[in-house]
Amino acid sequence: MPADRSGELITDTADPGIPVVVVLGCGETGPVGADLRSIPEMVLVAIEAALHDADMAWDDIDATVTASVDLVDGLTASGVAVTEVVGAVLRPETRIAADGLAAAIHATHQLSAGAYRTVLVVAHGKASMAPYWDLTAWAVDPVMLQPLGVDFLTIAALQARLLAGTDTTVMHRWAELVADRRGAAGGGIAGPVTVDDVLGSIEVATPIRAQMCAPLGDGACAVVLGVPRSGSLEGTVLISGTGHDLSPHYPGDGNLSEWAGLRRACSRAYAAAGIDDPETAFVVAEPSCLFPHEETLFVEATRIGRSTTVSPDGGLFAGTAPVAAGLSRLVRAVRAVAGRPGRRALAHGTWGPAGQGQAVAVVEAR
Amino acid sequence: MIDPTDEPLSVSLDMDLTWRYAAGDAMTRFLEDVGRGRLEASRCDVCGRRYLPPRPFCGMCRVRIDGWVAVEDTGVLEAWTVVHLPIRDGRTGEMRPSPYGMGLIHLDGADTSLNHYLDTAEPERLTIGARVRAVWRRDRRGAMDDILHFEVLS
Amino acid sequence: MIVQGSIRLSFTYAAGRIGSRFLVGLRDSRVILGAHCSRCALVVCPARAFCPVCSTGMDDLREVGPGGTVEVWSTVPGRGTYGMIRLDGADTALVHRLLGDAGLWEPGARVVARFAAKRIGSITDIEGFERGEP
Amino acid sequence: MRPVAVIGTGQTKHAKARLDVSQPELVREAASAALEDAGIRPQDVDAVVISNMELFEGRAFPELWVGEGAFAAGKPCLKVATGGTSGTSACIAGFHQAASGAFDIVLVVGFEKHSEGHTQTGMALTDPFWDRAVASGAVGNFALSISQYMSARGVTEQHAAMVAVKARRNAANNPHAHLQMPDLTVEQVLESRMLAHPVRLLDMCPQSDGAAAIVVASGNAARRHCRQPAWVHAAVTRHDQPYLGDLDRRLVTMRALRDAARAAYSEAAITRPLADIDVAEIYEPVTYAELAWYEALGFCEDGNAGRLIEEGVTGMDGELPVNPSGGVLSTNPVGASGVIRVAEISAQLMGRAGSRQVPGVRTALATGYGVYAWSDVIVMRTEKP
Repeated sequence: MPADRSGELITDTADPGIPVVVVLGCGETGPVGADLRSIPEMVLVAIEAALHDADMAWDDIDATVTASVDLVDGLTASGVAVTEVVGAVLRPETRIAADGLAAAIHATHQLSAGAYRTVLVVAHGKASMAPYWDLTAWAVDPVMLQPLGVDFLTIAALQARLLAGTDTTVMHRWAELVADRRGAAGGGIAGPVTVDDVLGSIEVATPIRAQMCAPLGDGACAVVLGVPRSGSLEGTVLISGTGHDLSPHYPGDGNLSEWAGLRRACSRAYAAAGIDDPETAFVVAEPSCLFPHEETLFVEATRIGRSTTVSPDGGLFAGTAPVAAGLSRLVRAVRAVAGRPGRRALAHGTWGPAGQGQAVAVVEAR
Repeated sequence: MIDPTDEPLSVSLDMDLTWRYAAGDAMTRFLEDVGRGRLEASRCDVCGRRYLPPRPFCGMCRVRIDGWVAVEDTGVLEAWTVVHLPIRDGRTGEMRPSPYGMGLIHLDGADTSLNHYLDTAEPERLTIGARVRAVWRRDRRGAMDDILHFEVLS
Repeated sequence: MIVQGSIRLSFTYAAGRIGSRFLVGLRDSRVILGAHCSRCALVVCPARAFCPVCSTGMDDLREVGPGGTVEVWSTVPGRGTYGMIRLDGADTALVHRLLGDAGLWEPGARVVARFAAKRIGSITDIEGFERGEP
Repeated sequence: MRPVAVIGTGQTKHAKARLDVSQPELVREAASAALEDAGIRPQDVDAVVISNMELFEGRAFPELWVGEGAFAAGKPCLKVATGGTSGTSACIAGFHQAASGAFDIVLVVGFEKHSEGHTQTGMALTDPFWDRAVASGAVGNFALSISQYMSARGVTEQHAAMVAVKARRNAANNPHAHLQMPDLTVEQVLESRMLAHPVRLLDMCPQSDGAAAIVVASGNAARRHCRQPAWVHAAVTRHDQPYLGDLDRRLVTMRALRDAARAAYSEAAITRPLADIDVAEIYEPVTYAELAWYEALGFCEDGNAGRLIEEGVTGMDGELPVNPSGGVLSTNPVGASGVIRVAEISAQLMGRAGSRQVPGVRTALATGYGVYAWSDVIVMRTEKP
């Protein structure tokens, strides 16, 4: 829908003076195993899809927030590669070096602040460029952890092991979860698997097996957010609450048994969205889980209930691109509630080892 | 409490990472042409700007670009310097010999300019506005350094 | 067209005021230090500058270990086994290598640090932890 | 944008190598100083924004390790990076977050520890199809643009040397500054080693280890915590086309900075920049850039920048003192440099700039500049907007 540029801002009844933020359009590429387009070419396709979805033109965009990570792109100041294709020449652009959902949250702050009326949020990642887990070694404490050879995968495995405890059936349940998720996606970018395939795949870090990991690929994602003026919110999807959080870094501090950061992020988002009972609040949740054990952590931290469908189209287990992951979850969450007034969905993004960085957004159809 | 030490320690770590960069349609076409000793710029149909490096999108008009236009390997020197600071070559990882000349060259037929090396055999001839020409490598492989450097025309 | 590009460079990270004291302890005295937060009454290991709970600066370092208890482990093929080890006297776990009998570690196993003969002031001055009591 | 203000600032001692502290400890020094200056406690901070050019230190997601130094554990924390404008971008992100209604107090911390890595990393990972084959690094790129600028505007090496002298002498009044050279002369600058014609060693900024922080507060919180907040009147970002050969991003043109300044002046009702602005902290990685910014920021007509420095207009006793701190030319921890600009003008507005205080500052300007054509322009005042 075109952004109406005249009239009064529609403000949130809970907090007068703060305009509501709506999702105006979404676009995605992939994810695919390897996208042979350049990063700017790939990003451009996602943006054009988002503008088309929003029925908006480039001139309707006031500002851009991009998410990219230099070491993932193998490029210094990686934002520079996309500045031109995100339409930021002689315009405001902010670059967040974290998951794309965090970029979207920053965009909602810009909009609530009254700085802009429409913001384009863009995230991209290409796991085909370099071995992703090797890169993550350069994101852990270089004094106490990195010399030992520790990366995000190692820490995720310790976390999985901790959660498994003495439960002898857990591996089977995790394998079932992965098979189900990939089945829901028609196999996704890595194809369908059976429980036996998962359990028979090679161990990459006990207890995590190769086929348990969400398959990493290439993709870009774009979302147009805005503050609507005048008229009715009917038919729109609002971002009614957001939260993000950074936990302490060192994995031995007792922070591996839960996603406490996500719990804090959710309490901020739920408060803003006026959600008292998360157990019944959402029709769909779209977590950014790379491993099956993370879904357990996600469900506990978000306190979602059985009435919430988790990852109806397979989630990241269908395939995912680094950095773009969380923004693509926002897209799925929006699509899950669009045209279903009163329904809410929860989008989630994470970065860092064992979920150290967390972001969450509540979307709500009107 | 254990005695504090004033000895500051540090930890050295070696980075050895490799990426595979997809050039994409526009840059691939351009570099393949360079390998054949030809230069082409992307041309925006709306504003007419002829862009080097080539790109998929005109940031001024915010439209896709798919036009191409031939560019000469001669042009005008817009800016020049002689760099005395040794620098690591981004592709080989080796230090590059210095001093060396660098220029911004407005190629005939383009609307942006090309940053490239300059022949510094006769440094007094490096002046803004000088006519220059590309000196091509014989063993070209489709990369920007298929042009060795630019030399000032007499 | 795909172009390959590499980076081969060395980086040197300062261990800092507290990290240096921890590393000097390993190197010179084969001692493992934790940091005590007076507000939280917590000893965290490895010693570091800020309390992970209350963010207060810490400079009260205390010897912990060298014995400890394995909380959890993971084997990475080709790289070895990593564990979280709660050292005696510490309230948090140290992430380090477990040596020997891969895949047989049970939570609660008692281990003790094995120090390298040649120590340079690095977390790897501890080669890892092996079964046993100090 | 709803009103926001800076209510406290903090900086480390900047130096060639801060071997005594780890990255988190360095960040903590600046963060603690800022909280103390603002008179608030760590638990009063609602969110944190971090600025750093992580590849210089060979890191990814640097906030994961250093976040605790910035009091970010258990709080919303994001990392912003846009080259030279990283710091000003992070400040603007902090302004937006504090104005959003979501947070009352946002701590912005920028840092760099050049001694731990390489600016060469930056070079090694430039555009793989173009610049890696034909690059000359930051100094070479500046030199190219400068040769054109000198030719077009009649600026001389002497003019540039005067900027170098002004910066390093000003820095002698700044206890945080990296290079303090109270006795530097124009002759010494002109005799310093040639790096890339016409840029000499003393024309260039140093590479520093350091951190800087500001405490940003929403309008109500600012009033509550601070008697004289530094209020934000305009915060404008403009980016430009990406390649060195793209014509309009050179010193001669600098259209992104010009456009940002135009928009910021319009928002802040500044019509005669030289008269309306009382102090400026501008991001000048090289002496010649300061001269070009005078023109782009409208301190003088194009072609008159040399006269401005000759006549001392931008000196400490001039009509518009530029960079009382000594600027980027004296201190350059890249991820912090933009935060330093905003911290310095905030301190000037709050009357807390010590021996580098300019008397009677009511309107102040800060800019950020990134080689890849990023420009930020920020206007702040003692008066609430």
